[in-house]
Parts: sequence; structure tokens; C-alpha cells
Amino acid sequence: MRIAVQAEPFDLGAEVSAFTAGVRGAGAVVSFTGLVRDEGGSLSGMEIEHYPGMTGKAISGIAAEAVARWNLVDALVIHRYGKLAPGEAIMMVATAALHRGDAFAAAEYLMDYLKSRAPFWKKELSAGGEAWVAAKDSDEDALKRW
Amino acid sequence: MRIAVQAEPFDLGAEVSAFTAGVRGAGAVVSFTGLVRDEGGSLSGMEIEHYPGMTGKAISGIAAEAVARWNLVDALVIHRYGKLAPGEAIMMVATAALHRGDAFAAAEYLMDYLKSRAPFWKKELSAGGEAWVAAKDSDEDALKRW
Amino acid sequence: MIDVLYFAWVRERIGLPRERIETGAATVAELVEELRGREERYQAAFADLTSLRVALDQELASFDAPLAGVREVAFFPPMTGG
Amino acid sequence: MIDVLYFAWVRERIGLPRERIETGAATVAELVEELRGREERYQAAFADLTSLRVALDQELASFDAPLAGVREVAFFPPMTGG
Repeated sequence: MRIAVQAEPFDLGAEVSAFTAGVRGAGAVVSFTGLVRDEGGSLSGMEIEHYPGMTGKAISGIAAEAVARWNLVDALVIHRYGKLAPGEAIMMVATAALHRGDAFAAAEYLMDYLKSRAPFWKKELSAGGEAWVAAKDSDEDALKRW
Repeated sequence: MRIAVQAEPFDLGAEVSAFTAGVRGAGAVVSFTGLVRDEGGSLSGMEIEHYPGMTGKAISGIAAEAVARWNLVDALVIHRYGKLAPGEAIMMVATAALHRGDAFAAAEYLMDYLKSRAPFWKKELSAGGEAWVAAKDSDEDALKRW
Repeated sequence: MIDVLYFAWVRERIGLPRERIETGAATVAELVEELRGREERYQAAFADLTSLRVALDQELASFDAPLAGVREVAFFPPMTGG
Repeated sequence: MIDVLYFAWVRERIGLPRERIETGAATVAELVEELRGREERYQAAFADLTSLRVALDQELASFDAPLAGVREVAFFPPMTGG
């Protein structure tokens, strides 16, 4: 299980390759990548703040829960902070399991929990100024299914 | 939308990278990769037969349905046939959407339909001989949720 | 004349991947009956229709589908892709 | 003495990322009351507790949680990671 919280871009393809190469025995690998949307060209970028003392701990807890619950062969979480341009990858998760149902469920669980329980805050930057992204009720609701 | 049916191995990392680089405007990319399990070392490999005249058509139909239903920015399906060794990637799908829920649902839909509606048949090869993989009732049942 | 294709264990039981057949069968089910009457290996392949699937001109179909205008019939077990 | 951290718009409204506070507050809610009484900018930040979250020593907690033994309190809006 690897958890990385970093300002630097990550190489999505290399990460998915390396993760998959390391999970011999698994039958299913799911990856999710979150990208900065350009919102029809109105967004100039995004700035992500986080809580350094808590972030790694929170993500490790969420990932360990997913590994145990779906008996994962392995899991990976990378999340960036700082300034990002439209189209850039904000974060990724990967899960490996014997069967596809477990790999999918664990990846969705990771995303739902990272979204609302890992200490990151997004600010959208545009020509018109800056605005903190508001948490959506639907994201909080998404946790109830688990 | 790219559909590839091929005997050759594919480069998972390069495919995920290229797919993601091409979907500017999307906020979420999901990939799924199916690997030959080694079943605790008992499997020496897998042979996949397909119906060349039907395979591309069937996959295109399934993928077009997913793109329309979840308003995908793009979708990708690669499926191999022929002999594969344990640990090798059998196939992959990737989906890109504005939001994660759509990207996940479309990827699961693609997998459920490819599993039971695309004309591939797997044979497991082991020291003890060969055996066609039997379709599981659970795979047919999985279609009912869509 | 119609092309009949076999895949996976259906192909193995019948012993060939495809053949051209002259048939007056009006439906898939009638074609299956005709094939069953030919030789033991066809009986073995078509013993249990619930474990078989059929495609007409590369589209999944049912066993009661008509054969009129169809050029290619394929018989195979439930698919196991993905 | 306790370390109090602020993130996102809470940090912006209060105008600083962290401070050390001498407090006798027994719970988070009491600490919030104390901060609100200080200056307008704290009132602005803590106006609506339903839009705030709190962590004690880097673990999410509720506003009625006790502060005994806690070294670090963090206030922030609902998270928007992923």
C-alpha cells in the first residue's frame, strides 16, 4: 500500500503500470484519476490546500479500511496539493483484487471517503477571481452507501 | 472511442496516459484491467478464442451504449485473444466523464457486458490439462442491474 | 447455403470451426434438429441447448429465430470475456 | 497552551494559519465561544458551525468533544478532496 501526498505532478501511466506489475495473483485492477476540469474554458487553474499533519494519516486510515473490507491485494493513493492547471491530474487511486467487483467497490469507496474525509480544500482560480469549492451534499450522501 | 481486438500485448500505462491526455474537459477517468490470475501457481496460462466477425461489432455496440448512457467524453476497450501467461493483462477498459459517478458506472457496465455479451471464450491451461472456463450465473445476473 | 460456425467446446466437439450447409430449416431450432440427426458428434455438441448461444449474422439471437435471409449462423457456449 | 490551526476560508477570515492559545475551555464548543468573543474576524469565521469541521490532534471530532489532553485543534470547512 503506497500513499503519496505531493506538490509535484505524477506520471499516471507509469504509476498504473508499476502498480499492476506489482500485484501478481490479482485478477482485476481499477484506477481512478481526478482531473482539473476547465469548466468550458472559464477556469485558469485550481489551488489545493491541505493539512500536512493530518493528510497522510487520514488517507492511510481510509486505504487500510478499503484493503481490509475488500480483501485487496494492494491499493495506491496519490494526491497533489498546490497550484494545478486545467487538465492536470489532481489525484489517483488504484486497487487490485481477485475479482472485478471488489476492485471497483474499493476504488469507489476510496474516492467517496477521500472526497469528504481527507483534509483537502480546493479553490478555483479564474479571471474573475478565486472561489473555494463548496462541499456537495451529494458527496456527504455518497458515504451512506458503505 | 477506440476499440482494439488483438493478439499482441498492450502497454497499459501508455494506454491510460494517452487516453487521459486526450480527454481534456473531463474530470474523472476510470480504468479497469483484467489480468490472468495464477490461481496459486496451478495455472500455466490461458488461451482466449474469439469470433473475429462479431467481436469488434459487439464491443462497439456495448461501448456506444455506455458513451450515450453516461454522456462519456470518451471510452476505450482493448481485448486480447490467443495465449496469455499468468500475470498478463487480458483486456482493459477506460472511461472519461465529467464526474466520477458516471465514469465508474460506465466502466462497470462495460465490464459486465463485455464479460457476457462479447464473443470471447477462455480456456485455462495447466499441467493437468485444459479446461474451458464456465460462465458464472453471477455474471449473467450482473447484467440485470443496468 | 448457409455458413455455420462453431466456437470453443462446440467447435471441439464437432471437430471443425465452420462448414457450409445446405438446409431447408426455417428456424435455428430446426437447423439444430437437422444437425443432431447427422452424427454423434453433433448430438454431443447440441445435447443441452440451455448451455448454448447462437448468433445470426454476428448478432445474438434466440433458438426460435427465423433463418430466412441469414448468411452466417454461429453456435457457442455462454461467453467468458473480460 | 494549545495549537489552533485554520484552513481554507477559515484561515482567510481569521487572517492567520495557526496560533497558540492559552485557554480554559473544556470542550471545542467552549473554545469556539471564547474565540468568537475576541474579535470580529473570529465571529465571521465561526458564524455558522454547521459549515465547519474540527479535528483534534489530526482526527475528526465533534464540537462537544472534550479538550483535555489535546495539543492541536484544527478548524476548517467541509473537505473537498479527490
